[in-house]
Amino acid sequence: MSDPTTRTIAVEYLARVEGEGAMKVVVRDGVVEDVEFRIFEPPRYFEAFLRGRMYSEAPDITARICGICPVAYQMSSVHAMEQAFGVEVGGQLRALRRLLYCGEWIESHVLHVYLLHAPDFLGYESAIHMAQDHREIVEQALRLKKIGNQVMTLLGGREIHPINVKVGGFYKAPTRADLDSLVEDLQWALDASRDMVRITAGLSFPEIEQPFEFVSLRHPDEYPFNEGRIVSSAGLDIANTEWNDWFLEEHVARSNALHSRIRSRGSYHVGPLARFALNRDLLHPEAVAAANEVGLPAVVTNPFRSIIVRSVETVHAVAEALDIIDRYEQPAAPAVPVTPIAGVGHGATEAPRGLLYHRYEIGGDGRILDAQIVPPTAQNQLTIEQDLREVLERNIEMADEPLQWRLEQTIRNYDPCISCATHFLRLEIDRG
Amino acid sequence: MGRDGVDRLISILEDRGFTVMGPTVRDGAIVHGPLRSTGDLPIGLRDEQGPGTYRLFERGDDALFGYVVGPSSPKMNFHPAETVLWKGSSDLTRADPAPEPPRFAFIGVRACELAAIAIQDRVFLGSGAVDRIYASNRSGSFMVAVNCVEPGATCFCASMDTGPRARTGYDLAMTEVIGDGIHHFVVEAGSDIGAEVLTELGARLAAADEIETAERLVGEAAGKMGRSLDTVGIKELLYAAAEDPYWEEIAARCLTCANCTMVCPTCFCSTVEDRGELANGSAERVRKWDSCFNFEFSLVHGGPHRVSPASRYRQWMTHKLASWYDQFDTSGCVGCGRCITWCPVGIDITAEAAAFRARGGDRA
Amino acid sequence: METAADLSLVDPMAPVPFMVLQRREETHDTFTLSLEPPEPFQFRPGQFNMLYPFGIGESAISISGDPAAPRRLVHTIRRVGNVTAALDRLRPGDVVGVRGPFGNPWPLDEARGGDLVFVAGGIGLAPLRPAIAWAVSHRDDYRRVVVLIGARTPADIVFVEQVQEWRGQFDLEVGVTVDAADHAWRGPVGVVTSLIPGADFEPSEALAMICGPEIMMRFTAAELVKRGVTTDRIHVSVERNMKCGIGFCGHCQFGPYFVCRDGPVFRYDRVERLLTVKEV
Amino acid sequence: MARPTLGVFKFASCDGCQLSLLDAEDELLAIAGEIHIANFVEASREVVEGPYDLSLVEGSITTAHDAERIHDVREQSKFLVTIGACATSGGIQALRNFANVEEYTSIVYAHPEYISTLATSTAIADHVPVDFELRGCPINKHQLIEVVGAFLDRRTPAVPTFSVCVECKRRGTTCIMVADGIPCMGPITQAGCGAICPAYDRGCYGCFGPMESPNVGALAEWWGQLGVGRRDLVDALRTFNANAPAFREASEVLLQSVAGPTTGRDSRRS
Ligand SMILES: Cc1cc2nc3c(=O)[nH]c(=O)nc-3n(C[C@H](O)[C@H](O)[C@H](O)COP(=O)(O)OP(=O)(O)OC[C@H]3O[C@@H](n4cnc5c(N)ncnc54)[C@H](O)[C@@H]3O)c2cc1C
Ligand code: SF4
Ligand code: SF4
Ligand code: SF4
Repeated sequence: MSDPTTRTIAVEYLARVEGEGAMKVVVRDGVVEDVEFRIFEPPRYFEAFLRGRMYSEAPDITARICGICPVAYQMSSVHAMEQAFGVEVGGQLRALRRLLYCGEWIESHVLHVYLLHAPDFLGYESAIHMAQDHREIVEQALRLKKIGNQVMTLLGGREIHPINVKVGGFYKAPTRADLDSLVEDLQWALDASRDMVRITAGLSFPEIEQPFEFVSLRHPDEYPFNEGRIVSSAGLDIANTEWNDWFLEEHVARSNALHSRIRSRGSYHVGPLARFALNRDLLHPEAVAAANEVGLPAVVTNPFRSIIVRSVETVHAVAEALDIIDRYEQPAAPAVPVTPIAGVGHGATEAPRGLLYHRYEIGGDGRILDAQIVPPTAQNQLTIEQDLREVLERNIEMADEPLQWRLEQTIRNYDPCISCATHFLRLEIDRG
Repeated sequence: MGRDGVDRLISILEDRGFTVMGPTVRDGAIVHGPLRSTGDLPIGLRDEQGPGTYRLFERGDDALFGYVVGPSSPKMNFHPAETVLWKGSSDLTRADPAPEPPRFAFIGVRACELAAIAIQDRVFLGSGAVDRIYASNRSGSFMVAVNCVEPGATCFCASMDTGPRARTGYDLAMTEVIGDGIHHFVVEAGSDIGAEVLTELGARLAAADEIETAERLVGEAAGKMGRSLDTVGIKELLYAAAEDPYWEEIAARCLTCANCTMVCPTCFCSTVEDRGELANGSAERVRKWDSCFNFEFSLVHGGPHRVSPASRYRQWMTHKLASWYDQFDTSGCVGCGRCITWCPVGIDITAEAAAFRARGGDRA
Repeated sequence: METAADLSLVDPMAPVPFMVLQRREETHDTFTLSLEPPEPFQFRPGQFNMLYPFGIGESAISISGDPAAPRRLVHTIRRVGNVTAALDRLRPGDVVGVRGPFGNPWPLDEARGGDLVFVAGGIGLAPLRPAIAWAVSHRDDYRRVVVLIGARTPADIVFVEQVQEWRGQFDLEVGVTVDAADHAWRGPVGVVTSLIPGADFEPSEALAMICGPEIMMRFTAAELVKRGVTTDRIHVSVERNMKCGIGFCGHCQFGPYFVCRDGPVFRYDRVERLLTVKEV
Repeated sequence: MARPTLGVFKFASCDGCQLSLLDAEDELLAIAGEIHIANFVEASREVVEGPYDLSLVEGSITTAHDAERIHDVREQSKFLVTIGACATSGGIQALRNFANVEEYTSIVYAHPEYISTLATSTAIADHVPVDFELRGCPINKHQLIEVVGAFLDRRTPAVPTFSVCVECKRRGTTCIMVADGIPCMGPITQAGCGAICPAYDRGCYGCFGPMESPNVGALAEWWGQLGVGRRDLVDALRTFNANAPAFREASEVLLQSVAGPTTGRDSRRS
């Protein structure tokens, strides 16, 4: 029916991403005409209904934006509130927050690497299909993922939407013995995560190098989770309070998510590749060793190789979790006291899939006057489209079915959390 | 004997192979936990209880047992909240091993708790069938009672005739005497094995005046109960009140949350959940505490028998204070006050009983 | 406590495997299972068992067979939920767990020398059948024996052949009525209570046993009282939620009673008031 | 006999509830052995056409398109189980039901005209018949496994509807409302989570929705005595299960008693 010089490929639902969305590419006469990564998530209006709520509710409410990385939302929100109120959470409480984040990183990275992304490289529809041929790998993956979940469950009460995080710290701090119960599993996990680096480094990757501007947190002493300045590979170096001076969110017609760009520069890339490129010197020695063993360069610009970097970060998270537990002493109180005052607070932390920024304006009664939330997938949206264009151009001769798969894989390089960005992804390749 | 005597008692019981349990502080309340020494006891603490409230305070002395009962009771060990009843394969071959009797020794058990245990003994051991889980947990247990000298604000054991003095069901009973520079325990044996342990303790014989003081303190305690419940004709009173609209008034306050039944040391009701991996040919039946406040409790095909909160509260209170007499020849309430303290909205069984009595008077 | 309970005793909560011998359809939603007990199964009419289809759950089910046939345990079951549906899936050769027998029987001894009146509503005939069987096989112990059966429609009558058989017996008065008739129905139409005024028994000497829905039992009792049967000579079988069958679980409490131990068969004068108070 | 098929469907939600299936690390492969995961987009590219023997539906209905789509899902599903607060009560996004959506849209999006949405977020059962509802924000994975297992074995799932307090006491937690005066929604909230919050020294915030016979008024009264203001009470009822009838109605009653007949958050701002 269609013009012989045009082809149309349509995919209703993009699989193995968190949330649902659509993609549409238009190729006319062999030339890529348009690439759209569309997010159709029905709006859920978090920023709106946060208005009028107590500051203390923000960690639990914003967690519900995303079931995959609730800890990230809890962390960005508590840091923003603490900044607004001039509260410092240090010492063991700060360490416990990092530990909780380690748990989420392990869980989320392993989920993505083995259950969502690896099947693309190995040509399986899903990890369950993959398990038919690679049962041990999938079993190891599930066990490793479970250990991440155990860290979150012990510290947070449950793995999804943990209940123990509050502005000022925690509701209840674990005992030393509680944490010690994790050590044996985490030691196993250290080996398993090293294997993960080896296994992912052994995959074959499409050739593509992208001129990304990487953006991530940078902290003087630690690989970034909770705190630090916002830096970029193009020289940006700002405090989180300056976010809106540099970053811009745009609302475009094709998407229910807001797209971010750096003012007067354009797209940028957040996530493991960015963190790795900007903080490699701060990785845990175990992670550095694992990266070196497989010869990972200091900066990785092939987005497909993000799967290796995610694995390296998993080693980091496991190793750091062990260190934190090793040095743990139960704090005298599970939280520092918090008195709300009128003001503005910013929080930027590193969700597994990249920088997550929150900003709140709080009234003197502790109620939220205004909220702004910028999730990682929204920030990567333009970059994903650029990758899609590049991959499409390089593979324009590919048949529809493998091409479609390759394009899906390109999106999955970003572990996109469309639930965060808002949901519903549909892929259409219009070669019309 | 002094505090060191209690420590000796703990180690003697340990040596005899008992798992020694007693009051300990956890999460701001005194609950039963493992005891290794008197250091694990809530030394120098007292509890202040009221309807729906419980707080711990310093006493200003070193009393080991200067508080009354908390939310837990030995029921948690004898009739656990959750336990596997049966486990087996599809041909119904049993796969769970016979239970290993754990042999608990409880230190610091109050008279009301002994009375409650006696009631559960009757339920699980003494009315025909024998419950093997209860029997196993209960068998060979050793009870060290503490006579109450400072009853709490929600206590009413004196009116239920179960305390403050432990009368039966103990192996050893102690009275703690503290003040005026004195701090000692007057101990008596209530069983042969108790006497044996007492001998092993090697405590000196109490002087007549020491016994007298201890007696006096316990005797006075009966007059210091924070609450009371008039049991005269209570069964007939409540049976007659079955259709009293006053149940609705209680129901307006009652959350039907089941807390009172969970903390009550005599409540014994349970449900059974079936779990299985039928594909693997194995299944188990798990018994869990249940409550007459839950819908499913009275569910039959077509719906629960007791839907209205009023009917569920009525079932509970009538069972405790009336039908228990018909079933087990005793009250179902021992006057420990837990249901008053641990009701999240402070509904008070003694006050409600009094309300029915007042209304019964009107009716008559 | 010094007396260690003897744990080697049979665990009353452990299901014993019985093999299904036969299954027959009674009505569209009711079926009868015959089970083979590992050893002869003694019970008294009116008692029940807890049946356990493996892994699904337990249900209290009355014994509906002949007490004189201890090698064949019979249960008649209406499919209303998941456990009864699982029982419905059992086929000859399958295994089902049995605990029992539990509960109080019908007072057949006490009735000796007098008249017997059985009144059944729907599947309520199941727990009465062993008693009727007993009466038939001990016919000389009783004077008149009356069996009155009510069902919603002719298709809901259980034990049709057996009822036919009883009808054919000269020393048994059998009345069957339905709430709603079909073309083929030749018998009376109406609730079962309507059969009572005309039934042939001597009220002062009769002992009545009723089983059916609670409301039906109350109306039937009232009708019997009208005929002059005193409430202490009327017996009903009560149903409550039940988890254990031996008074541990507390679910079956019915006023001061445990239905599993003190019932299911109750003397009517003892429960009459309870049956009228809402939500007991 | 062929393995039964499973479909997992998503509406407006955070994905957390369906993630619970992937979080069942110990059981996932066994479940996949017993049931054919035929349509689970979050986990697999493979989409086998319906009908499905068992469907798990996550998320609430917030758009006209979804209001249509749920009927398709229902038609393709022999046994439909809704999972999570969004699907069973409308979720946190049902807070819009108490407010003006256009105003909300303009707060979040620069070009509100690009957004098409319904004025309400509603439970799946408000649109199609549902065979079983599994509560929680998020659901408890053990309960999910129980529901799937019970479905496979044709058994009634052990998912009680009584209060969180029952689980709280069974696990031996000291009641924090009684012992610490911390406001707790446990007495009016359905069990299922394992009574986590009180075990972590915080009050239950009701994420499993109303229990079988919630006496919200009586608890609110008590919370008042603990020092909780009306507005905070309303907020406590209006979180992840704000649109569950028992919570919604109680919150409306509370609002009226404080601000006269007006409703909506604007009245509370004044
Ligand atoms: C003493 C006694 C004798 C009985 N005799 C028979 C009989 O001969 N034939 C027959 O078909 N039925 C009989 N019943 C009723 C039968 O026990 C229930 O219909 C059955 O338990 C329903 O289980 P279900 O899982 O199929 O139904 P669901 O409705 O799914 O029941 C769920 C749960 O509720 C409880 N339950 C539901 N209905 C009843 C009920 N009526 N009684 C007790 N518990 C219930 C059970 O514990 C069951 O596990 C008797 C009940 C009692 C108490
Ligand atoms: S009814 Fe209340 S006072 Fe009586 S024994 Fe039970 S918990 Fe204690
Ligand atoms: S802490 Fe909350 S859930 Fe637990 S018993 Fe108390 S009121 Fe109930
Ligand atoms: S205690 Fe309440 S808020 Fe906490 S997880 Fe359970 S249901 Fe949710």
